[in-house]
Amino acid sequence: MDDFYRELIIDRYKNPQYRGSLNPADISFEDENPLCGDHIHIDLRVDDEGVIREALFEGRGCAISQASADLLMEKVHGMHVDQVKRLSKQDILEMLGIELGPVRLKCALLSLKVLKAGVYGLGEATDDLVEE
Amino acid sequence: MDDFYRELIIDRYKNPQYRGSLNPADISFEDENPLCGDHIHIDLRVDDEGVIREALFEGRGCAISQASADLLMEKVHGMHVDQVKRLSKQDILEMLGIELGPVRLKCALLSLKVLKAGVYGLGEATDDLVEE
Amino acid sequence: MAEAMAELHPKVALDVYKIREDFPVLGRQVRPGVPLVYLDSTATSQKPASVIEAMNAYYRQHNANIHRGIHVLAEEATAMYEEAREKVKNFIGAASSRQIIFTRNTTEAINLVAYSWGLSQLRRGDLILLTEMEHHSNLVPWYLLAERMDLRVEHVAVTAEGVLDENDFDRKLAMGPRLFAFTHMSNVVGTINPAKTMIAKAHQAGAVTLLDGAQSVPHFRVDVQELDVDFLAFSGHKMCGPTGIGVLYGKRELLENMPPFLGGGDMIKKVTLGAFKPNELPYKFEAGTPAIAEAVGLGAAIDYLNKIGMDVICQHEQGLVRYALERLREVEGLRIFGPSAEKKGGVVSFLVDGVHAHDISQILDQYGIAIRAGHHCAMPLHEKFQVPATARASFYLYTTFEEIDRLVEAIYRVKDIFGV
Amino acid sequence: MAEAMAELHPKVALDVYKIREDFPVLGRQVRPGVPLVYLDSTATSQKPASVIEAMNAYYRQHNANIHRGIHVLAEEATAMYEEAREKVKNFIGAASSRQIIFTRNTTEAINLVAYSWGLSQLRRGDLILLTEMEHHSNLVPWYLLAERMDLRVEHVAVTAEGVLDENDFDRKLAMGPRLFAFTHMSNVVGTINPAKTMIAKAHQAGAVTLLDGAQSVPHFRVDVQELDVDFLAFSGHKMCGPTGIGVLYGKRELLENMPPFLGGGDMIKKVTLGAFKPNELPYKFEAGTPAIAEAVGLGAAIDYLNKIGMDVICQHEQGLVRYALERLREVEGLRIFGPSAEKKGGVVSFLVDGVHAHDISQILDQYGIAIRAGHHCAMPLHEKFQVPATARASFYLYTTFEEIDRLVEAIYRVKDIFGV
Ligand SMILES: Cc1ncc(COP(=O)(O)O)c(C=O)c1O
Ligand SMILES: Cc1ncc(COP(=O)(O)O)c(C=O)c1O
Repeated sequence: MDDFYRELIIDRYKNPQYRGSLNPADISFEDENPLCGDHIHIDLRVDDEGVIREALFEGRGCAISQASADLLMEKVHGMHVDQVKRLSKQDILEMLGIELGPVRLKCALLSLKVLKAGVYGLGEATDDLVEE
Repeated sequence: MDDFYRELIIDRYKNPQYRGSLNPADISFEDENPLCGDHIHIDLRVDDEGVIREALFEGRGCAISQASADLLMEKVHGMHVDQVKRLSKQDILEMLGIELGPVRLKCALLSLKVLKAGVYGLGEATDDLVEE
Repeated sequence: MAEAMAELHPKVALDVYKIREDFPVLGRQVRPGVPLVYLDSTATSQKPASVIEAMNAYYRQHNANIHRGIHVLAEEATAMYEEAREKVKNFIGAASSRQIIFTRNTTEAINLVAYSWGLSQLRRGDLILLTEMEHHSNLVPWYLLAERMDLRVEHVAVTAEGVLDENDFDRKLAMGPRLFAFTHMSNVVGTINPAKTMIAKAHQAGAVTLLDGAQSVPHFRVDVQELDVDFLAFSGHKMCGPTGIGVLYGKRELLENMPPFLGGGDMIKKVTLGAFKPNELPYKFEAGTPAIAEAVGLGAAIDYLNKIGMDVICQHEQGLVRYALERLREVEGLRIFGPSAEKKGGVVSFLVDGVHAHDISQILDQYGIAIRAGHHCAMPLHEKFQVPATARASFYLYTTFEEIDRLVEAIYRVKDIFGV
Repeated sequence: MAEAMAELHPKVALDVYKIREDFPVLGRQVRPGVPLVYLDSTATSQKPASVIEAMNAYYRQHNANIHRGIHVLAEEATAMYEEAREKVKNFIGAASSRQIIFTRNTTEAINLVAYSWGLSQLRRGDLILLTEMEHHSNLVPWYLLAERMDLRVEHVAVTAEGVLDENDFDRKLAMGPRLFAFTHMSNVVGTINPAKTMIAKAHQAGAVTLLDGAQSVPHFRVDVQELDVDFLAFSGHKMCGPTGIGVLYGKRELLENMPPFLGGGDMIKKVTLGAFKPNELPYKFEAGTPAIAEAVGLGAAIDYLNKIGMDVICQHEQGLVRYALERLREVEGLRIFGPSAEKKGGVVSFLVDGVHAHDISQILDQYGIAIRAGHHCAMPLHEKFQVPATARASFYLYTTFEEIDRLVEAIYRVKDIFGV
């Protein structure tokens, strides 16, 4: 079971590396999972080529949602926004290195949902963004 | 099974003894079972003592409903209306000499329901009149 | 009889005797020495052991409330429930499982549309078009709505043969109905309506369409995208599934724009004091703890039907109804309601001159034969035929040709007893 | 532990180990070597074999559609369905089985009242009084109705302790609500509200009362005539019964005067083209083929509960909750929501400082312990407590004191893992 709450997750939850906000930011978006109150806000700086130069998040919620956001911010540094659009559920699961039931999946995918909604410039984040 | 459709019932269905109408009648009432279209109309002549002197029915429907009505008219001839008010489901079943499931019970009890609603002077016949 | 059968129905590919072994109740004697002849599948179908077992397994190993739990049981139960939805989606050819809403039965599915779509989309004076052959479940919800909203209601006429009157349909479509709700197959006379053509016509006339699939989905392949139907309603219990579960399918855009019907747990995203935000499809329409075990059972029923094959089932029933009509036509004084075999499914309604339907059914029951007698929840159609009640024998994949022979023999006994 | 237990709860008369043998799922290992510790009965209860078997017997021997059939199966199925209604009637002390309406669940029962009684009896500007501790199922139906009819809604405040604020109740009753709908027992903090007194007060203020019995009827004796309540709603699946069945009880006069809710088969006496006449109670409110097997299962659940005895069950749970509170209070950094044991039923909601409820539940699951984490369909109450989610352990007749020990041990593991 300690497999599950791998040290990585607990560590990133307790000592996040990419917590913070950007002002001004090129892209900002936020959403919450009303089921459990998980909340994620994301700020991005994107250069003229469309490459993400800075990515920070603020949020509250469970270890999975917060660690997932922190790891995702790390991952997208230096990524092109078009690459971000192609990120999937699978990428997040690999990043976390764990298996998750449907409820926890929502926690894990919240930050990706917020990120994609921001990058696509949508008015609202929907589950379809991160479903297969 | 011929127990069930005892000759009595088929006979009274095909050759009713108390079919007809009274004009004038002291008490008239009618009702139907919408489930199957069974319909019974009853006319009674009642003397000053409250004794039923004549009882006739008109109707259409299944053998059980019609035979039951015919037998009931026979039974109440000479009965006091107060006795009629005390007639129950059990009396009808004994009169018919058969056992009946819930649907057929409604057929068998329609004439009693109509009779009692008439004798009580009710506006509407309800199942409560013939339920235990 | 077996030879005559084979001759009459050379294409029958279904091993009915093997299938019967799957249905525990079919081994029953209703009285000592009197085996059950179940000819009442239109009212409700029997259930194969696999369906009963699927629900047992759910209760014995996985039972939990769904959607919000983070424990093994809750995750398993949720997966089983959603897998059932997926099976339903595939069974009727829907584009997405978000379009599959679980209800209690056909009746609730139609009421959902009446309350949610109807109350929000219709306006005073709008016309709803129904038909004279509808089950009460596809009449009363609209009458209730019409009363509440002051709508007009028209009915496509049924001919003496028991099919919809095409000219009358055209005439009534020309009146510009907002909704055309009709049955795919009559539960009284078995008529199968040409749904695809009728839906296309109704769409041309600007109507939204609702198909009552209570009798079609269990008996032949129904593909919502091929039909292009807007709403489809059906019941699990008529298709080898359990009681307590039904389905509403709807086109995505319609469903998205409809307000919630029942309020409560699961159908919301968020609730604050005095306000709420509805959930996404299909959950928006599934308030409270759903019929979880029953969904699982319905999924198992779909697996079972798929294993046999809907086309094979349909063919078997076609054979049965052809044979039944042929045998019943021999009986003097027996009146059959409804069209000839090629226009209908496995349902035969009839009357014997001089005998009430109730009496037929009662005497048949003495021989173990279960049929229905009454108005079959279609009083307007019976009014049309000017009879208060009919006797109805109906068939399914487990019905044998011998059972039809038994039916006919018993009808002769009815005639004897009544001397007609 | 066993001695401590006996000391703490000398009156416990229920043989929980024997009872556990009646529940197949309780023998399950959720992972190899990890037995299930099911502490989620507030979400849904587990089912004894007798309930599962009663439904099996129905499907394997009697299955038929009810009320209109004249054959053995139909008569048996009808009798079984109506017998279940009779059992429900006796279980809650109703005067007549006509007052027992079968629904899918508590949620549908409440919606039925909102649509039928609400739409017909309330007028624009009327006040509905709820409480801050309601389940969404007793909030959203009223919010939907309020929106449709332009009603006002007020909520009786909950104190920091998690009980209803009496003064606020009096204040809000003085505003003259037409309806007071409230829960008998909170599904989050377990608070048991003094229903009888509150109903009497509400009646004095002229309000009709609806009691959400989803958590009370399964756990202690509820007598509708003693309470003098106008409507009572509850679910089968929380009281050892199957999914897909719930109950609405109502006072006869109220039910008689209410218009139909869902339209369709069975709820009518007569249908002609364009019009219908509703059936008598309770059928007026049961449209379409009901959840027959599920009613039979609920009947078997009531038999089971009666056999054990509701008072014994209640006492057992009282013992469990006292013990659980005691043990949990030992845990540093653990916050318990809700009142002390004598004011509540077998539900404990809590949080561990620095750990989200989801994470608690996930780690507990690794030890086979099934609890709920989230808002438990009571977001407004969580808003009041200013937490987005809580972890909830809940008990029933099959819960052991050892299971509570396991819960506490696993919570210590959570603290280890999170270093709190
Ligand atoms: C207090 C309360 N009310 C209502 C409900 C809703 O019950 P159901 O989902 O069975 O309709 C629940 C169940 O979670 C509950 O605990
Ligand atoms: C054509 C048709 N529509 C609707 C229904 C109603 O189905 P349910 O009672 O399952 O809601 C039936 C079932 O008798 C039917 O045959």
